[in-house]
Amino acid sequence: MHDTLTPAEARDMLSAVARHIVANVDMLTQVDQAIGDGDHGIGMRRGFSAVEEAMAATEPVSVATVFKAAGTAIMAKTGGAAGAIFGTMFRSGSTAFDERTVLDAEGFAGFLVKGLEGVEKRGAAQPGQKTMIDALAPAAAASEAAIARGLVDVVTEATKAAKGGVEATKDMIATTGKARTLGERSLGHPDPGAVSMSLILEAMRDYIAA
Amino acid sequence: MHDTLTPAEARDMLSAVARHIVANVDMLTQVDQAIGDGDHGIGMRRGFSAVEEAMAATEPVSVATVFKAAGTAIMAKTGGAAGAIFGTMFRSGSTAFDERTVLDAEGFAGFLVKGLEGVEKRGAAQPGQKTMIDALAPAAAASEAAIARGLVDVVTEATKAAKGGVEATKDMIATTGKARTLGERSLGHPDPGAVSMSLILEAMRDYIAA
Amino acid sequence: MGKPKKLLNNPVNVVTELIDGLVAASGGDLRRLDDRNAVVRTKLAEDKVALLIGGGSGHEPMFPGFVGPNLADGAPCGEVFAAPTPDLVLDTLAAVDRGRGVLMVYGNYAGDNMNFDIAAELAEEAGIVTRTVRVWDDVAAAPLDRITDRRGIAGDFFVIKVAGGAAAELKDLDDVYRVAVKARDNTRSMGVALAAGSIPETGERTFELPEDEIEIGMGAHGEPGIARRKITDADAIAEEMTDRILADLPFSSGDEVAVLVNNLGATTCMEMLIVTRKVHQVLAQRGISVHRTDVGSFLTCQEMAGLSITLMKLDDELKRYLDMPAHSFAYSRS
Amino acid sequence: MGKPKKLLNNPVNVVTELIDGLVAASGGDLRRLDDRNAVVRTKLAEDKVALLIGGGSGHEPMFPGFVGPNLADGAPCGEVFAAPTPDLVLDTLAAVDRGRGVLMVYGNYAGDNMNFDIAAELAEEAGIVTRTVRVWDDVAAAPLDRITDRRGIAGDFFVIKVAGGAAAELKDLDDVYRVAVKARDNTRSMGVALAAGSIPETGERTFELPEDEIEIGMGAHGEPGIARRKITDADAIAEEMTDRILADLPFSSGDEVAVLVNNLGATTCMEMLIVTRKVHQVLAQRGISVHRTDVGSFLTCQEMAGLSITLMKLDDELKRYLDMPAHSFAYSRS
Ligand SMILES: Nc1ncnc2c1ncn2[C@@H]1O[C@H](COP(=O)(O)OP(=O)(O)O)[C@@H](O)[C@H]1O
Ligand SMILES: Nc1ncnc2c1ncn2[C@@H]1O[C@H](COP(=O)(O)OP(=O)(O)O)[C@@H](O)[C@H]1O
Ligand SMILES: [Mg+2]
Ligand SMILES: [Mg+2]
Ligand SMILES: [Mg+2]
Ligand SMILES: [Mg+2]
Repeated sequence: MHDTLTPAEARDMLSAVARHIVANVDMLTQVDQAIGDGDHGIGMRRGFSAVEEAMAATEPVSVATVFKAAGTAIMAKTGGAAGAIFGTMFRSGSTAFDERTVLDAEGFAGFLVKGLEGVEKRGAAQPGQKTMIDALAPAAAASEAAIARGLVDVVTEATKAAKGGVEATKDMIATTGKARTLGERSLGHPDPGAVSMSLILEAMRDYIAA
Repeated sequence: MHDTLTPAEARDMLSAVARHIVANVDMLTQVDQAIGDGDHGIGMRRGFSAVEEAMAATEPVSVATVFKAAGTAIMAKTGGAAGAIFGTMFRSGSTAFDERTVLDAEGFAGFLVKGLEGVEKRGAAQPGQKTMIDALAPAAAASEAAIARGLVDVVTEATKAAKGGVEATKDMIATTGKARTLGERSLGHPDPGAVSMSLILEAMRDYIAA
Repeated sequence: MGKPKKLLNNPVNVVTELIDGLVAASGGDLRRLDDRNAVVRTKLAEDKVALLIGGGSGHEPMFPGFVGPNLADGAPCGEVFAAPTPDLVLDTLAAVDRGRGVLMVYGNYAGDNMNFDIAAELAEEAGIVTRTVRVWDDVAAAPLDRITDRRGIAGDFFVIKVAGGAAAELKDLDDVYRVAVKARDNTRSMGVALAAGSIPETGERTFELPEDEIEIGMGAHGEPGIARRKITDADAIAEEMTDRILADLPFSSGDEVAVLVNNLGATTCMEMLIVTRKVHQVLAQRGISVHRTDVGSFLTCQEMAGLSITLMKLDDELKRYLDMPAHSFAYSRS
Repeated sequence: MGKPKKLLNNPVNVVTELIDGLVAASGGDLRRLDDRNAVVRTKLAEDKVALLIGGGSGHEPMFPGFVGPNLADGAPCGEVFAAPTPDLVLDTLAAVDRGRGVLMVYGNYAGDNMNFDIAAELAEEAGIVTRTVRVWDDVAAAPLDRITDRRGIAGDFFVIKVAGGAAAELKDLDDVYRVAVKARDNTRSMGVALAAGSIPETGERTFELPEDEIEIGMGAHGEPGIARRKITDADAIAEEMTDRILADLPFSSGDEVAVLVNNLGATTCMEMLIVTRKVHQVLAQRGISVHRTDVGSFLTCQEMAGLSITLMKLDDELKRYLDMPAHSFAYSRS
């Protein structure tokens, strides 16, 4: 159980996130096969293998530094929509830590909120369009509402909300990304990027709550 | 039972030959699939459909005329090795009838002998190379040996010998045509052209012996 | 259908290796950008608006096969079906810029749009001027009133050909941009898929089609089209596709067009020609004249079986740049 | 594997329809010979040795796709996998002859040899002089001491290209013949098949290969090769094929060659490039320099998956004709 994370712990947590994503790439690819072009898992493997390497190579000077390094690695190695989106999420989100020496409840909520802002600006998608935003937006809202209860609760609520968001994407018709022409055929399948978003939060929660 | 055929009967017989080939094209294609390029049946259908049309359009001026017309139709419509070979067989073979007003035992044997000569000249293949020659050569020899016994025996013996020749091709390794690189893999399969040769004689026998 | 059999080495390296092959085949005309997955012309004209094209790999010969004289100057290549990363795009931009700015032409996909946009922002910071033309020719992807939601498929070919010609002749980036936009806006395509392609790294096909069904309007990564149906005559399918394309722009009697019939991968040349024949028949019936026809594999989706039909409505300016000689791996005309 | 799905109309008419498509795509450069399945250049040079090529269909774009300036003047097209009939060859001969005689170039198959020979005999009676060059480039088809038993595969491409150039420049049939024979004698190929093509009229594949096996040396109609084996790395296969080709002529260190990597139908451009890369690496290791490289679908076997590698050893004369500009459906270079 961590009430706050030091920069070094934040770095360890991001390594754990990377390993969790890499462990789930086959599932992510399958999800993308159902409604996209079937490459989400292999793209995330490129990006998050790079995150693991970047974490090993990054001095934990500050929380912002390690989150930004993760985002830069994702952006540089993933490719595709996911690379731009998750790269942007981490890079934009990292600015929430600029003034902080540790990762705390408020900082974590700020990370999700700033990350969401960045993603919306970059991809111009709205909630309800069956993207990772449908996991990230409820997670950001839930985390803000839980700030007073501390970091563990913030990340636990965010993860729950993201999972709910993933479930909700099954009932959405995609209107952006490669799934958008599926129309009603996209119903019943979750959005791959939303699943990834939820996995990222899950791994963070497991680290923080452990 | 015919001891001789008039030119009109010869024409009818060739129509019957054409129908018999057309009725067996799927089998011929399958045989070619095993050791060739799988088109022998469809080629023979083109050629012998043309024979049927040519017979309908040909005045039975002489036996030579109708056999030559059949050969010309085969040559013009079949394509592939079979078109050149069976076209040549009928056209060269037809010269055996040049001096004859009816098709008799001697004429029939002469047709096979001249046909064989023409085919060997055209394709430069020898007996034993797993071609239609391995049906035609024994048929020609058997028909010559039976001349004294009359037309029905000539064609009956020729047909038997051709069938034996087809069986014999199963034990031959192809050294010409599309099967030649099969080497030992061509063993066990009959030669498609030999099967066609045997079908042609079978239909002639059925007409003459009927 | 089973997993497709392929001649590959480690599938993680396909993009690197195919670029090696492309550079080798070019006989010195192309080079790799350092050790990156990007292709650049060896001899760049000194004073020229640069044309940069690119996108995910797996669609060969698109995009790197269109780098050459009077075509593109460089192409960053993403992994299979994944847009190239911003830094790769940026480095290729920097390599091809001759100080007159860079026109970027690519297919309209979320991943490409975002990655090229990020690169363009970084380029601006570095003092490189860029303009962007996204190709959205696939009429099956969205209705006309949401044309910017459509994906780019084989229409890339015409836009690149015209933009390449314009970039070779016109000295002003805005001018080249204007011509490329005109080419894009006059181009419409539709595809049909008979069987799926696969992703080398997973070995999995990108979709499944029943033995006797085809999908009209399917996209270049196997994105769903507008109708799945029993396979029928080539003529019926070609006529339906052509008519949908014609109705969209719309093209009308008296128009002059360029025709492209593009092989999505595994379709036989025989089928391509049979469809080409029908497209010409339909156009003749509708009073539309054909200026030129290209038939071949230009934008593929691995071993997907199927094809797409593209029409570009021409005016004198488009004709001029379309007809310019050009030379590259994928396309060469004197 | 199931029956392949194809975009066809009545499969009996495929050859007629594909020629319609080819003529339409040519924009007036080609015409059909009356209502026959043969393609002829619309504008034949007035005073020129004619080049006639041809064979069975199903290998598109070979042969009719190579009719054009500095290439062939006409091509009679047989039915799928069946040599054209003598009268069709004869009529095409008569259509292309400009009084300087006709060189016939085609693949060495029993059916083609006999039908073209009969046509040549009939042509002679009609006062048309012909010479024949049979292409037998497939080193897998027979040992070197029985070279005339070998079949013609993608090596047709080089022989046609060189003969087309020579026929455009040299005024004497014997001279053109000499150059074409030289091209043929310096050309060696080998193929590898991963999956079978099919015959449209039967819908049947021409052979069956187990899911994990390939056949080295398979011919352009699915004729057996020299070894069936488990599929391995592209590099290992490409190296084995290249080495067998090199040993056959033999090619040796210091030689200069032209390289052709030919797609048998359904293989991805990505695989083609990966193999091209390896062929170049092997040649460099063996001290052989590459003058030019062509990669594409030139002689196919319907939707067969696989490819062939061809090398032609060059001298100045062969280079001259190989490098001449040319234009046709299948091949265009300035
Ligand atoms: N405009 C966008 N905004 C937010 N997320 C997006 C956007 N476009 C795509 N995505 C996300 O990207 C995911 C697809 O990622 P991936 O499969 O790696 O890329 P690609 O679509 O290029 O193949 C989608 O599931 C979706 O969550
Ligand atoms: N040189 C030859 N002499 C005699 N018959 C031949 C010769 N070459 C081929 N054939 C016959 O032709 C048959 C093949 O005919 P077909 O399949 O129609 O032609 P292709 O081999 O052109 O596909 C063979 O089975 C063989 O009997
Ligand atoms: Mg994807
Ligand atoms: Mg055959
Ligand atoms: Mg993708
Ligand atoms: Mg054949």
